[in-house]
Amino acid sequence: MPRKKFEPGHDVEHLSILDEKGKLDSRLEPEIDDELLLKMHRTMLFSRRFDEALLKWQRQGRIGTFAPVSGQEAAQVGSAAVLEEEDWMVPAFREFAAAVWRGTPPVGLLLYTAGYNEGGAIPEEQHDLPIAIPVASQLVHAVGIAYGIKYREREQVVLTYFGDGATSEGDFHEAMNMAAVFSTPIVFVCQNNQWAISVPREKQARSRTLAQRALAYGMPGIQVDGNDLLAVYVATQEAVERARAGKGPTLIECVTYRLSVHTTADDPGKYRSEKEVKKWEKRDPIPRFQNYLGNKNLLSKDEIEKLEKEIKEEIQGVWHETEKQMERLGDPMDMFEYVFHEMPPYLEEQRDAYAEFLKERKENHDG
Amino acid sequence: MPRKKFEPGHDVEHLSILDEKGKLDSRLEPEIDDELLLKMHRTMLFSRRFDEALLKWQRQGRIGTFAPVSGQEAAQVGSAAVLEEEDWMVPAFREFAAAVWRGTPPVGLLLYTAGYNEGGAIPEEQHDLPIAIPVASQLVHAVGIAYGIKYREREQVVLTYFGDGATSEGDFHEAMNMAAVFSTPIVFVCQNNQWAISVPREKQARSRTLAQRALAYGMPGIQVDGNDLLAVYVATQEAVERARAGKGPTLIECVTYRLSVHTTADDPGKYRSEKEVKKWEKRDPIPRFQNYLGNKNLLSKDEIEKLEKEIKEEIQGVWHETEKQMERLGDPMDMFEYVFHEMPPYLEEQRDAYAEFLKERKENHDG
Amino acid sequence: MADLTMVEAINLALRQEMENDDRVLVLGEDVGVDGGVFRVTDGLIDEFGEERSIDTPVAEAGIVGMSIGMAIYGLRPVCEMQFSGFSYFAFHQVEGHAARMRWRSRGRYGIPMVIRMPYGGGVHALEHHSESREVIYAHTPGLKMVIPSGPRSARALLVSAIRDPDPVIFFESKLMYRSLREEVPDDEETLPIGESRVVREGSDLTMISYGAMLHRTLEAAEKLSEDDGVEPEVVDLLTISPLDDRKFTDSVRKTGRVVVVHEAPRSFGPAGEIMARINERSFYYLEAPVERVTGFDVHVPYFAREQAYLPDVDRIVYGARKALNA
Amino acid sequence: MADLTMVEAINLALRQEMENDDRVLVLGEDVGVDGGVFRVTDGLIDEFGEERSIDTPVAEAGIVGMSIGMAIYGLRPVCEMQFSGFSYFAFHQVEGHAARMRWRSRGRYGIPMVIRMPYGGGVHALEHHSESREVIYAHTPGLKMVIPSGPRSARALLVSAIRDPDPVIFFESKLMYRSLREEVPDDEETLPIGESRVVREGSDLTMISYGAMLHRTLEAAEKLSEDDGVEPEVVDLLTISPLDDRKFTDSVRKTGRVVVVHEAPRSFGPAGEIMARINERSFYYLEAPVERVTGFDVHVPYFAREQAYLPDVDRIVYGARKALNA
Ligand SMILES: Cc1ncc(C[n+]2csc(CCOP(=O)(O)OP(=O)(O)O)c2C)c(N)n1
Ligand SMILES: Cc1ncc(C[n+]2csc(CCOP(=O)(O)OP(=O)(O)O)c2C)c(N)n1
Ligand SMILES: [Mg+2]
Ligand SMILES: [Mg+2]
Repeated sequence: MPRKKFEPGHDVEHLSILDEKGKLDSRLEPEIDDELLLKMHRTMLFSRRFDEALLKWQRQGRIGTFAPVSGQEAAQVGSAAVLEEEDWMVPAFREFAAAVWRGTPPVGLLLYTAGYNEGGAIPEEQHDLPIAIPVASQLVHAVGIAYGIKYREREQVVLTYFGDGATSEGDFHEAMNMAAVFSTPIVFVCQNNQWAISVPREKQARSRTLAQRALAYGMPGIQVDGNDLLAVYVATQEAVERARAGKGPTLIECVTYRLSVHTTADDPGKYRSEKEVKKWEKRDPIPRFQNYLGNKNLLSKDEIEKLEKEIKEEIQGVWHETEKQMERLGDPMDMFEYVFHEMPPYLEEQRDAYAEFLKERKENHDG
Repeated sequence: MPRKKFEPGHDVEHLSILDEKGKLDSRLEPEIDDELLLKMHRTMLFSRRFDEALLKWQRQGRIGTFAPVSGQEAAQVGSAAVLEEEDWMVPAFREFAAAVWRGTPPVGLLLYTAGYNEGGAIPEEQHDLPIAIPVASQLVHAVGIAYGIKYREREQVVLTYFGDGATSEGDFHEAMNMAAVFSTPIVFVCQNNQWAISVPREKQARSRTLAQRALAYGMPGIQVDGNDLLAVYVATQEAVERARAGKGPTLIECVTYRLSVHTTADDPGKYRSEKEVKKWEKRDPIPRFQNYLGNKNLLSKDEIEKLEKEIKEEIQGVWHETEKQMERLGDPMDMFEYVFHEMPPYLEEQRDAYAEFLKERKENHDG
Repeated sequence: MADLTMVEAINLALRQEMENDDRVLVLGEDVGVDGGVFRVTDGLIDEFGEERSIDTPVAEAGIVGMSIGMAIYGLRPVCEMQFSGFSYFAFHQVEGHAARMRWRSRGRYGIPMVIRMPYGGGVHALEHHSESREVIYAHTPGLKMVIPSGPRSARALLVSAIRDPDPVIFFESKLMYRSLREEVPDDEETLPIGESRVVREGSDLTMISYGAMLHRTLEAAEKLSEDDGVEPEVVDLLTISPLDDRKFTDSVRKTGRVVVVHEAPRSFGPAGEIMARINERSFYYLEAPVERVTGFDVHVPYFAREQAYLPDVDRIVYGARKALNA
Repeated sequence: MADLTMVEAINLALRQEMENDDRVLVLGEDVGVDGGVFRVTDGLIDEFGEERSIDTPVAEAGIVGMSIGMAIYGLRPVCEMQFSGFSYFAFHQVEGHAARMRWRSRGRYGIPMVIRMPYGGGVHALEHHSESREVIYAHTPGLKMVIPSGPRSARALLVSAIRDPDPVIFFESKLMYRSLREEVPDDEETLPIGESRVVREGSDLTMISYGAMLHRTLEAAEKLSEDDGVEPEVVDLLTISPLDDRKFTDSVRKTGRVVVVHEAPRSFGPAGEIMARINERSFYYLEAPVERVTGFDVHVPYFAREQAYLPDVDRIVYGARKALNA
């Protein structure tokens, strides 16, 4: 036995249930009740349309930059839908679909996108973290929350999102390793959307899959078709069950695609071909799932049309409500708030001096 | 194929050639010429005795703290010996045996340990980096050097050392990933000495081996008996050849043991048992290798004794030479040197002001 | 009352807070079984178990990041960076999240955590083990930055830091860990974060310092009193941020002459802010330029020369005389 | 001579230095195929190939760390942090190694590298994309810290930074990237690192600034001249560390009144050091307290309010008048 092969202790699997041609592997098909199926569909569709609206408003100069979700709706909704309300969701910066599923008011998302700190507020009953922009940095928070759950012997689990690019950051590694070492109830959902801004997945890592990174931590890893909501749902369900049963963390790689720009500051024409985008458009998770629901007689063409109209109106409503709120917001004095629980004297002083300046300026202007 | 196992692309092997009982697997025995074998032995023995001397001097208050190498000599010498002079060696902080092999003057090591910056100098012809104390931080430098080699199309390789604890740091991850992505000529040698100060290997990582962390990067990984100089040598040779042939990086996990304290500030009695230490003393790489050389009729008991005496004298010589140098060193003004290539005006000013202060103090004292 | 070293006093604070409040836990490299490389957390694992006295992998960003998550979950983590020189591995977590989470979430998630770390020179340590870079933290909005000057203040301030609803960076002078003892009450004692104090009264010169350098400053004050017949007033900052400028403003307005002492490098160092505040609040009271006696703008030399780097009593006296005689 | 934006001017510097010296290469996230998220490295990959215009994984510590290794090997890497707000992921590499390697190796391994990064507010960016924390670098021994104030100085200083034998942190104002143009000579031009300059002469007030805020300061100076009939002298620091205090010392000794303007947070900010130097060199020339007009000690608010955070012309004028009328 001097030169022998060593088994890493876990297999890396690939899972697909509803393929891009719409073919269903019925042996693997999960049992999900109709209401939930329809709600998942609606959330995906809403997210797509909201994305499109945001893009339009951004191009019109009405809001700032944001990171579109288009193409990744199944990866987000299929995983978030497994969570209970009491569970925790720790997003990166592209998880608008997951946020909507979890109950974040779209008005908040829009306010955030329009540059108002007020948009970052998380409703009191929601166990979600705010957007985390520094790549991979949120993963360690998720592990800390999961540690807390374990310490308090609660039934909750944590689910955290990140991209393919994030798997290159040191924080990803430390989070995965510590999650495994402390055997915490957490599910790591990597949305491998093939691109980290302009850098393709193959230049991000040499490993065949991102899922196999789990082996480094003695953790199970699974790669799923991330545009297949059923596969995402099943893999997440298994991982959540494992976590809830005290069996520790899992890494899920959802193979998906960012159909839109990285953010509105980005020009994908610089680095990827239309052909590639076209290829992935054929794998779009939404029509695929609609087709599935159609085959199950849960959703007709007409109903989709009705839903589209409903969503359109809803989004218009979101805009109007946000506009109204924006009129009330914008007091610059707000910037001194929430830095500390109690404002320390030096900040009060800065605030007062600034208020004094504004007053004088106004007086000079008016006078 | 919807639910299928995914092959990570590489196997993780375990290699042992000369086991702790002295049993040799002659099919795997490398061909190493006698001179090299004896030089490796001498370096291991010198390092052990130097370590013991340092510990003694430290306890006598003659030098400061340091990180003893005892127990890890085979892991270091067996790997460093594969390198050519033109190759690069990037150490952590415990690589005194590797440094001695590479030609670092022991006087320098001792000066460093005695708190003199002069001890950190690397001889001009030596392609080694100085000691890096922040855990795992040196690995990314090694990758940069390896990138430079590739860019310049040179035949060199880089070998870098680190511990089991280091594999938990983000920098380890970023280095491994980038080394693989850029397919650089580098060998990662992890000395898994079972402890990161007081934290045992099992609390550092949940994976069965550290070698399997290579799979996360699409890189070959191998675990070797790190107290078996022959196994270390063979694994390193394979990895160096692979690197030199342009086939990219390798991770080698040397399973070894820190027989002594973490540093002289440490009390292992707090966290590990004498029994464990005793177990590992039986696996001591030096007697094992002496036994092997004895069986090959390359080294007799008498010769070992002679060598021990020679080394003892050499170490005394090192002390005397260092003492002499220390008398000449210690000018505080040296602290302003080497911060920049050219001293900027504000530093000149600080230096001059300090010199003025020292002058006045001396005058007051003398006067 | 017990006569405690700083190590013992900090240990007492941790132990009592852990006893009082099961949300409090400690984590870091070697803080559990080993009791910390300086023994600051010694025995906590025996009393509170390994779930509350957590040995972590070697991963500073992970330690701070996990602590942030714990704080969000409602715990009160006290994490340790083994040396302040390694805290930079986690700076993106501190700056990017610990300092911002309350603000980002509009008050939903405060981060009541303490990051303890030994700082400063003078103990013959290796490279990276002797730095004093409080400015990096003090300049970061959303953080509090505390540097006690002895066992009693360390204990009282640490208790306050643990109870503080916001993240506190807590520097502990290695040089003082075992070199002095103070009476520390057995019962609870706190000191408010954000308040400095006058530790020696005088009318001729204001000396401002904190941490390990406070003691050299006090010695220098005595020397000035004995040798030069001047009576310096000495202010111990205790908190670096929020910086309490009331005490030293009062003092400067009285004395008109100031020396600021710290071991951090000079340029863009803490004295800069103190001098700015003096300029803003006491400009018309100043009779001479403020002197600063600081570490130099170099890396702390290896230990054979580190005392040359650190302000010593003579250098402080020299600086004080400049301020007095200008 | 060409009329260039700052993006184009920096691109020119990189291109010419890469043409002149095959040791120079650029690396970072999206700097290759994409040409950088601000297009600063646009086209370099076409001219110099992907081995010299390197798209890296998302790994800041790796980028800086690899650059250190490259510099040790004899190359001259120019690496990019996509935004200064993410440079903290690499701060341990900068502080622990880039700044120390020459010193640690007794001169054997200098680190001739440049770390470029966009800094500052005003472009409607997301959180973490608008900070100005030059102090963190300026306070670190062994680093140089440069902030140009326009296309021409950016080009000339970047060439000097690339040729500098020591590590240089190079902040580029996003606000200026495309908002102004300057004539930039086609032929090589350098500016010495560590030298500030007077960009407007005057005798009544010294205004000290740099980077994007310099332009608001200049506007404020014009306004003061027009409205109040005072002639401010304006100093553009250009280099933050080593800080050149000669120009502003001369100016302060002439005017006796000073305002310092920066967008970094106020406390422990750059103005502190400048005020300390003024205190040390020009104490007896000062006629009024030095005023500082700075960012506040808060996180840069999201963009609906970010202009309130940034010093604007009115706020600078307001501060200047305080200095003038005190
Ligand atoms: C630490 C850090 N570095 C750089 C950036 C700039 N940046 C924003 S998104 C991104 C790429 C992330 O790629 P990935 O993780 O795949 O997520 P995706 O954008 O594809 O959803 C980069 C480099 C950042 N936000 N944080
Ligand atoms: C970044 C960093 N964190 C913490 C330390 C303190 N420290 C020194 S050695 C060590 C353990 C390292 O363990 P390992 O990598 O296994 O190396 P070994 O000491 O066993 O050789 C720690 C935590 C450090 N030097 N650097
Ligand atoms: Mg991606
Ligand atoms: Mg170890």
